[in-house]
Amino acid sequence: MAELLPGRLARLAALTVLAFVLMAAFAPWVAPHDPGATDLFRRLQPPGWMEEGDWAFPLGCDALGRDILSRIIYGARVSIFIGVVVVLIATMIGVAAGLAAGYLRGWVDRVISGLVDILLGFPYLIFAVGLMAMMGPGVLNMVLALAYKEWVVPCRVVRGETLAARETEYVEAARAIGASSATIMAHEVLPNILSPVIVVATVRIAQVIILEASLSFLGLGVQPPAASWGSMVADGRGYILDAWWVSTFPGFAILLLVLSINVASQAVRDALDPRFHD
Amino acid sequence: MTEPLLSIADLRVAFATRQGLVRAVDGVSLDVREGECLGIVGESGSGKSVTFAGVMGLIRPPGRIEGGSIRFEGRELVGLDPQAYRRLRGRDIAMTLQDAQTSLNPALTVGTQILEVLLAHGDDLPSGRARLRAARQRAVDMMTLVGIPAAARRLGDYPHQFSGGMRQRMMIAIALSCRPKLLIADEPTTALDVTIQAQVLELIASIRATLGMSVVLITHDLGVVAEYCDRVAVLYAGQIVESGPTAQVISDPRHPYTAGLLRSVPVLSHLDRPIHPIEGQVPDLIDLPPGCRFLPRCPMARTACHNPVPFHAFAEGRAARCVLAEAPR
Amino acid sequence: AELRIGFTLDPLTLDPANHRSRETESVLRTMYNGLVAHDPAMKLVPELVESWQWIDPRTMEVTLRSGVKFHSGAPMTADDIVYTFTRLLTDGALGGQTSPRKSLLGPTKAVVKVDDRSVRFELSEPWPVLPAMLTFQEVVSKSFAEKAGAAGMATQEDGTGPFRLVQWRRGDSLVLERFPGYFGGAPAIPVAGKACTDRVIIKIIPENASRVAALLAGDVDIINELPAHDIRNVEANPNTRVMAVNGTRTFFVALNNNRAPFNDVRVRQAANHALNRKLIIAKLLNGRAEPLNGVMSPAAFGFNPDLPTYGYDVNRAKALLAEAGHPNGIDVTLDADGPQKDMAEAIAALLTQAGIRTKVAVGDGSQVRDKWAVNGKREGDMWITSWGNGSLDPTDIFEPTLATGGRGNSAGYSNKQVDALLAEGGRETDTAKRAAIYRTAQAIVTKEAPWIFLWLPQDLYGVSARLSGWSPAASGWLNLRDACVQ
Amino acid sequence: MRSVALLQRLLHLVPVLFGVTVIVFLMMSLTPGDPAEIMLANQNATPEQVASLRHDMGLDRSLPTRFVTFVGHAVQGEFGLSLFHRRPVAAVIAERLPATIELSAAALLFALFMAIPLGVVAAVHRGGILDRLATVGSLFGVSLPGFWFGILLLLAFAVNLRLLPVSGAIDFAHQPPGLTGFLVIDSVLAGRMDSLGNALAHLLLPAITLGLPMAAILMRVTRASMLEVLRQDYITFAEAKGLGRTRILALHALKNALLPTVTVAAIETGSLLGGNMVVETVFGWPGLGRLVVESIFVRNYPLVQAAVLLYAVTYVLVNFVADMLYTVLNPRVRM
Amino acid sequence: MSPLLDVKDLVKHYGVGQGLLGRLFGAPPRKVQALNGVSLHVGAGETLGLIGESGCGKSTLGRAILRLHEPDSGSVTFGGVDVTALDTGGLKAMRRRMQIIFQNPYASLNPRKPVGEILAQPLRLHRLAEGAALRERVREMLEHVGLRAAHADRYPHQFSGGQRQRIGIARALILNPEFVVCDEPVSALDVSVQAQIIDLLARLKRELGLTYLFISHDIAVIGYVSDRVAVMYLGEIVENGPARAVLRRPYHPYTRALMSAVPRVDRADQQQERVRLHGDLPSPMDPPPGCRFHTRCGFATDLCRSVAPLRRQLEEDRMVACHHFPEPAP
Ligand SMILES: Nc1ncnc2c1ncn2[C@@H]1O[C@H](COP(=O)(O)OP(=O)(O)OP(=O)(O)O)[C@@H](O)[C@H]1O
Ligand SMILES: Nc1ncnc2c1ncn2[C@@H]1O[C@H](COP(=O)(O)OP(=O)(O)OP(=O)(O)O)[C@@H](O)[C@H]1O
Ligand SMILES: [Mg+2]
Ligand SMILES: [Mg+2]
Repeated sequence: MAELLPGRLARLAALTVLAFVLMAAFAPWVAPHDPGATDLFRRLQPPGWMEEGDWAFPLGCDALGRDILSRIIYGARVSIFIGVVVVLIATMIGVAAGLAAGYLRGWVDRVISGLVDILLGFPYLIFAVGLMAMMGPGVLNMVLALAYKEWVVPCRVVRGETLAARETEYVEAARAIGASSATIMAHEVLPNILSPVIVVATVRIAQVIILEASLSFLGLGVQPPAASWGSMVADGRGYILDAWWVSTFPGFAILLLVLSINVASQAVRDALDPRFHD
Repeated sequence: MTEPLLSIADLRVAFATRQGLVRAVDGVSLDVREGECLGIVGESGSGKSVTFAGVMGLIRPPGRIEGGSIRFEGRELVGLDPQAYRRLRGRDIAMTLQDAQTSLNPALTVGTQILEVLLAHGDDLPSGRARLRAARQRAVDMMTLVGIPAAARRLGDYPHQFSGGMRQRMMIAIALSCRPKLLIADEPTTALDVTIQAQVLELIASIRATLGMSVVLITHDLGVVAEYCDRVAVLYAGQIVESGPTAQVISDPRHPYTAGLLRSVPVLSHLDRPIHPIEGQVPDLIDLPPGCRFLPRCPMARTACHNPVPFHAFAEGRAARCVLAEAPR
Repeated sequence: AELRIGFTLDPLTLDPANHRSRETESVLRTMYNGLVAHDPAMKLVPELVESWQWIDPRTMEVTLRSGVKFHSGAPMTADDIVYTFTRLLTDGALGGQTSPRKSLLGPTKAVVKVDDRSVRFELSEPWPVLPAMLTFQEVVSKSFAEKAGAAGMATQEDGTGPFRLVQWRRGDSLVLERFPGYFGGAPAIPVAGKACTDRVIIKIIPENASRVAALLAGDVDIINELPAHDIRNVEANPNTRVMAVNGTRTFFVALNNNRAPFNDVRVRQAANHALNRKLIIAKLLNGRAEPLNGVMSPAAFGFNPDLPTYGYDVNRAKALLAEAGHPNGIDVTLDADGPQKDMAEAIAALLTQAGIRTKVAVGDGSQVRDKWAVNGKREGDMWITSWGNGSLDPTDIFEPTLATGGRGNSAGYSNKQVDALLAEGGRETDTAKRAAIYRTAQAIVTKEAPWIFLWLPQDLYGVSARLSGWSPAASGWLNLRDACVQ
Repeated sequence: MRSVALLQRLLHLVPVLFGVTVIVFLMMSLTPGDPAEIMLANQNATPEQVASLRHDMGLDRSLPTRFVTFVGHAVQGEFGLSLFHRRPVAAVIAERLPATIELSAAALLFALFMAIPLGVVAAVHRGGILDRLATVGSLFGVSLPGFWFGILLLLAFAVNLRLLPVSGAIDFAHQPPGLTGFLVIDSVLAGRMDSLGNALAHLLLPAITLGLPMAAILMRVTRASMLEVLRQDYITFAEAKGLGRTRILALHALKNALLPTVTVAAIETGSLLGGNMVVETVFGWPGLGRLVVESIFVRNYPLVQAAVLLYAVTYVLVNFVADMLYTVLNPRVRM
Repeated sequence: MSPLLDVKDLVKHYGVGQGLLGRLFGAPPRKVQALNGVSLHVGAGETLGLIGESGCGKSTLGRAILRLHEPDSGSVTFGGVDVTALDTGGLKAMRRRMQIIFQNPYASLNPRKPVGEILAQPLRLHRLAEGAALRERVREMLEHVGLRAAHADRYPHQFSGGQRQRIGIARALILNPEFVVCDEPVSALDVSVQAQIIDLLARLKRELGLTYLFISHDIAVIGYVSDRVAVMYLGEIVENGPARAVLRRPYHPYTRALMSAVPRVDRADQQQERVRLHGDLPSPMDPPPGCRFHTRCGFATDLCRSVAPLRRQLEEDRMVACHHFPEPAP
């Protein structure tokens, strides 16, 4: 894989991700305008380089005359926050559940695996849509709706790895010297399954960002005036004929961030886990 | 004296890896004569498989034949065009791989896997409808020959339905189905239990007698060589360190590695005899110094050993890569 | 010739009795007729009847037109009329369900046959708007409805309209063809006669951009709900043009009259002054709306043209706020559902400039509606909403939205005097007196400003140059009979 | 032995389906808002009317009782009334289903036909230009937000270039007689080439939008498993047997390499089913996905409930079928 | 004198994936009969060699003795303590006295831990040392097994197979156990390195007074290291006794076959008459009735096919389980 994705590309991707994170963190300082400031006189104003454009609003304005660039910058907060928090919660739950199921086996495994099987029975987006329909829109609800199912991903990975690890001779050796189950899970199994967990987590952040955007696009996402990239694309959809920039730029932001995460995580995977080498 | 069936001269194979160039085979020369059984011994990683993968034309990138020649029946194989090579493989030279468990395709029936060689190479089979029937018959004969009972019924079975020993036999049956002139058996018994190992080795010996072919038997067990091979070549770190008639090499090893090997394994009939380990470990094949590769572990090392040591004949039929080879010990 | 229409929504059902959806009604009217219809000027004209007369304030008799045939070929009779309305009025008549349109018939008790051509509507109390309300009910064939049952009615039709259904691909399109036996429609409407085109295809294109694109590409000849910002594109295209009609839907921001801060009339007035309606109409609606100072459409019965105007005046607004004890302004929330999101944000931004610092909370339609339901908790501050008035009669908008406890009185407005006037107007049969009553009521309401009065938008359509003879109707019906394409 | 294994897997479906049903039921039962009131909204309904509707809809009973009724009805394919269509949910869904199935199938086919050959070629020419292109392409594929990409495609091919239709599943002039409800099949059955062409033209963009992420993932899986398989001893042995390259790749390698592809394809149908909602919304596709989205906004919960359950059951069954297919392809698990 | 380790009738069956259906319909449980009533004893300071073909249950026995796998029945008595009856605490204490060395030097060391940590862990766990004392003990142990103190900071993958096996040995011995199960400690190693490890184990035994259960499938290695040998076939011990005696004069036909199957370097010593076994090892899931060896035995009679042979206790602490002992049929 190293030859396929040159290190330069991976570094560029990592820098892009970093740039997005910084942009989100320092949004108030970075954004040229208040993302919520409407100015009906700038309604659907084209990007700076176009005729009628104004470089003060480099990417143009939306239907209410709000600066698209500023909204994208603030939107990064929502996307990154949800992506990271959901995956963080899911990973903590998933690792604990997966370790318990894989190492303790027995009824613990049956209960957890049963739950996992049931949740796996739902297509992800459908499940999230159902939950959002039930709980109503909002960032917190979105985090919950996604995390309810997301933990299954690390859980399955961890359980599988744990099942494999528990049969290894080094785990047996730890038992032979009298280590308890808890000690073994924490000191022998966990460090060895961490790499795949990290690899999976990075990829999942990208996927969760897309899911969040999809939900927002369907109108089940964050509440206005807070902007999420998905809802910005949805907002602009109606103006696609005469103001393509309204949904094109936020969509491109999603693509850029998600792609960068994916490229960077490919590099992480190459570095961390020789088993993923193709 | 007639030309040997297979003649390898100064073969070099290297693999480009991230860590550097691995010179897996570094100047190997050996002959296989018509009808003989040549044993190749060496520890894991010494280059046994790679040498004969070279013979089969199966070195894949990042590996590359860097030099030397391989002549089979007088024909040069290095650089042979792929089509011609393909016709040679399986028909004139056959090879069984180290691990029978993984060398049969799990998704295809054993029948398919043996019939396809026959159909690919069986020029002597009739054409048309009769061809398949003839091929089937020959497949069944071959399987019966290697001792698979009720062979006709088992054609439709999948490899996982066979035991380890039977899979090894099946692989031999496939390899032999076109009556090759040379069989390369790469560690046919390593994965098997001793009792099964004995069955398989005896099978190869008896088929060799029946079909009159040459056999290269790759192993890391000197005992196997002693019992089944006419001549032996000992590999160490990508080079042949000693070769000669089996009995002579075993009773009078001239390379300290061969000698060390012999002294480091317990022998059932002389359990009181102490064993003497060879100290140290096999060198890394990357960035080797020019001198003798056994030097760091050799009890008899001397300054001359730091220079390249040629592989040279020191007696009729015997050769070694050691400055002290001429002196019996 | 074939007429193609890009339409926003699939009909929910083909059963005229079993829906409460404006779009469904629009589509159904191409296949069905009512007893009464609107002419282009929104005047009531007889359609399936020749005339109607009030026998007394509680009884109205209609005389049926003769020679009207259902698509099945059966002639329309008084029994069909009685059946149609009995089906609407009787609980559980739709295979166990009760028609959701029952309430549109107000105090109608029964519909009885007098003779083959006469039918009487019997009311439990005087209800002068009955003829106007009859425009909302399509007549079905008794024999067909009995045969098809509730399930069959939902997916098949047997109307008297200019077109009959050929095929309905759910969510995708309806194909209609000219009904040769069509009686010609209301004679009062010009160019009465058979439909002009052989076939009509109503293609369901919910996406605004797609619908406009289809028009621009020449795929369709008419699209409804042309977004205001696409007017430019349609006008720029030589093959398409924009058509508009004043709508019947009044937009307003309901202020919670029962709760601080909007329980103070001065604050409500301040809000009205604070909003630059002209700017929003110009920018967001491309000028395609009429600002309102009260509840009624200018085209409606009893409209009061002399209502005072709340002019855009930030200082006045601030002064009123200060007077009401909010010198530093107020913080409020504006509820909106998805489609009103943009509008709500624009309004909020403008209000905020005048010291009414407004946050927008977007919820899905029914959630917000629940929140503002009359008998619900009504815990919001403001809600941007609208109320349709297809009949253009005050009973249909004034009463529900502003009478105490009215089903659409989300502002929680309650004024004894207004209640009394509305009750009186509902009973009054003398038209001039009735109009006067409503004018008075409008004046009171406008002064008390229970809402921020917004506007009455035009219904915008995009049509192709191939199209002739068609004009949009304020009722929102498609009225395709006259539409011709080259 | 095989039928026992099959039965065993089928039995495993029971608890999963039960759990799925419980979750769907709870999801919608715990949703705020009273379906009876929603149904009677705008109708001047009296509290008594609401109460009687509640009773008719069974909403006045306890949660467990309602669950039992729900399951009982669901098993018979009954999901109550669609609040807005005022017709049985099952009937409303059934009308929309063929379009969704057709779109999903087209997307699946697109994904498979893209992914498998590309994956194989990329693996065989590992590190080559095609491999690099495919790798970069697949990274894009998994990173593209479908709803946005769909809009761009629409803008480019339908609006600006006018090469393809903007919306819907077919134009009326080309409407084939409705035999099965599947336009492509109907066109073929009726021998209407024009219909077929028109239907395919409508299908093209939505199917690509929907299938692209799946194609990207499957391509990576196929490539990786192909690389893995090509490393195996049995491939070397097949070469040692002197077999032709084509036979080795197409038979020896692909038959093994497709195993993970099948499994992942089944798992990825989940994103296909979910993606339906988005893609149908963008392309005005007359399918179930769009209906669900619309229903959520009018809180037509019986329909949402039934559709979510239907999606989940379909998904579980697809994975079950894939399991079976896996068994057929992989003799090792055949016992 | 009672032996240090006494194993009586140890049974261990592994249940294999039976599935919901099997459980529902009460299908006969499918079990791998890995240990089927194994008895043996090891005296203090002695090495018992255990030999048998792959899958016959050698590792299972080693693990069952340490209760790494819970035996189904039977008893293990170690130094007078019934190991099978110990509770968690007792077992932990017992771990200090009984240890194990694994076959695979690549899988038996946690790849994420430096060697020093691997060796320190047992000491910490049993609170035997900390701080400088702990480091000193680790250093001492490393040197004991022929490694250097500097190696403590390296990770397992930086070592060769033989070195890793030394680390494994160090880990087992750092608790000063009395008894060590060596589960094929040299099988995965190159021939030239095997001897190093065998030597090391012999030296440590001498110096520390250890007792070994030494498992191998290489009969020559077993013969070389053992005081006594036990021959295992399909979960049962078929012969056992002093190493010299058993290997010089094997009684059981299986032991004989095993010995004659070994290829020898010294051709001259080859036996004239070879006992060749036919067929494969039967599946431990349904072992043959009667004598488990009868399917491959050249001397099998009807008796062997139906009745399991008794374990005969013979002179000089030998045991054989064969109907035809002392005189095998011709
Ligand atoms: N594809 C490869 N890439 C890099 N190095 C390789 C590759 N194949 C073989 N080698 C190296 O070549 C050397 C010789 O390997 P070879 O397989 O011939 O050993 P062998 O003698 O057959 O050993 P064994 O007894 O384990 O089979 C080894 O050091 C190995 O690391
Ligand atoms: N955890 C387990 N679950 C199920 N079966 C097992 C398990 N461990 C071992 N077995 C089975 O028990 C039998 C005995 O296994 P064991 O590992 O004891 O054999 P062994 O003599 O050590 O073989 P080898 O020489 O291959 O190490 C084998 O058939 C094996 O497949
Ligand atoms: Mg090899
Ligand atoms: Mg073992």
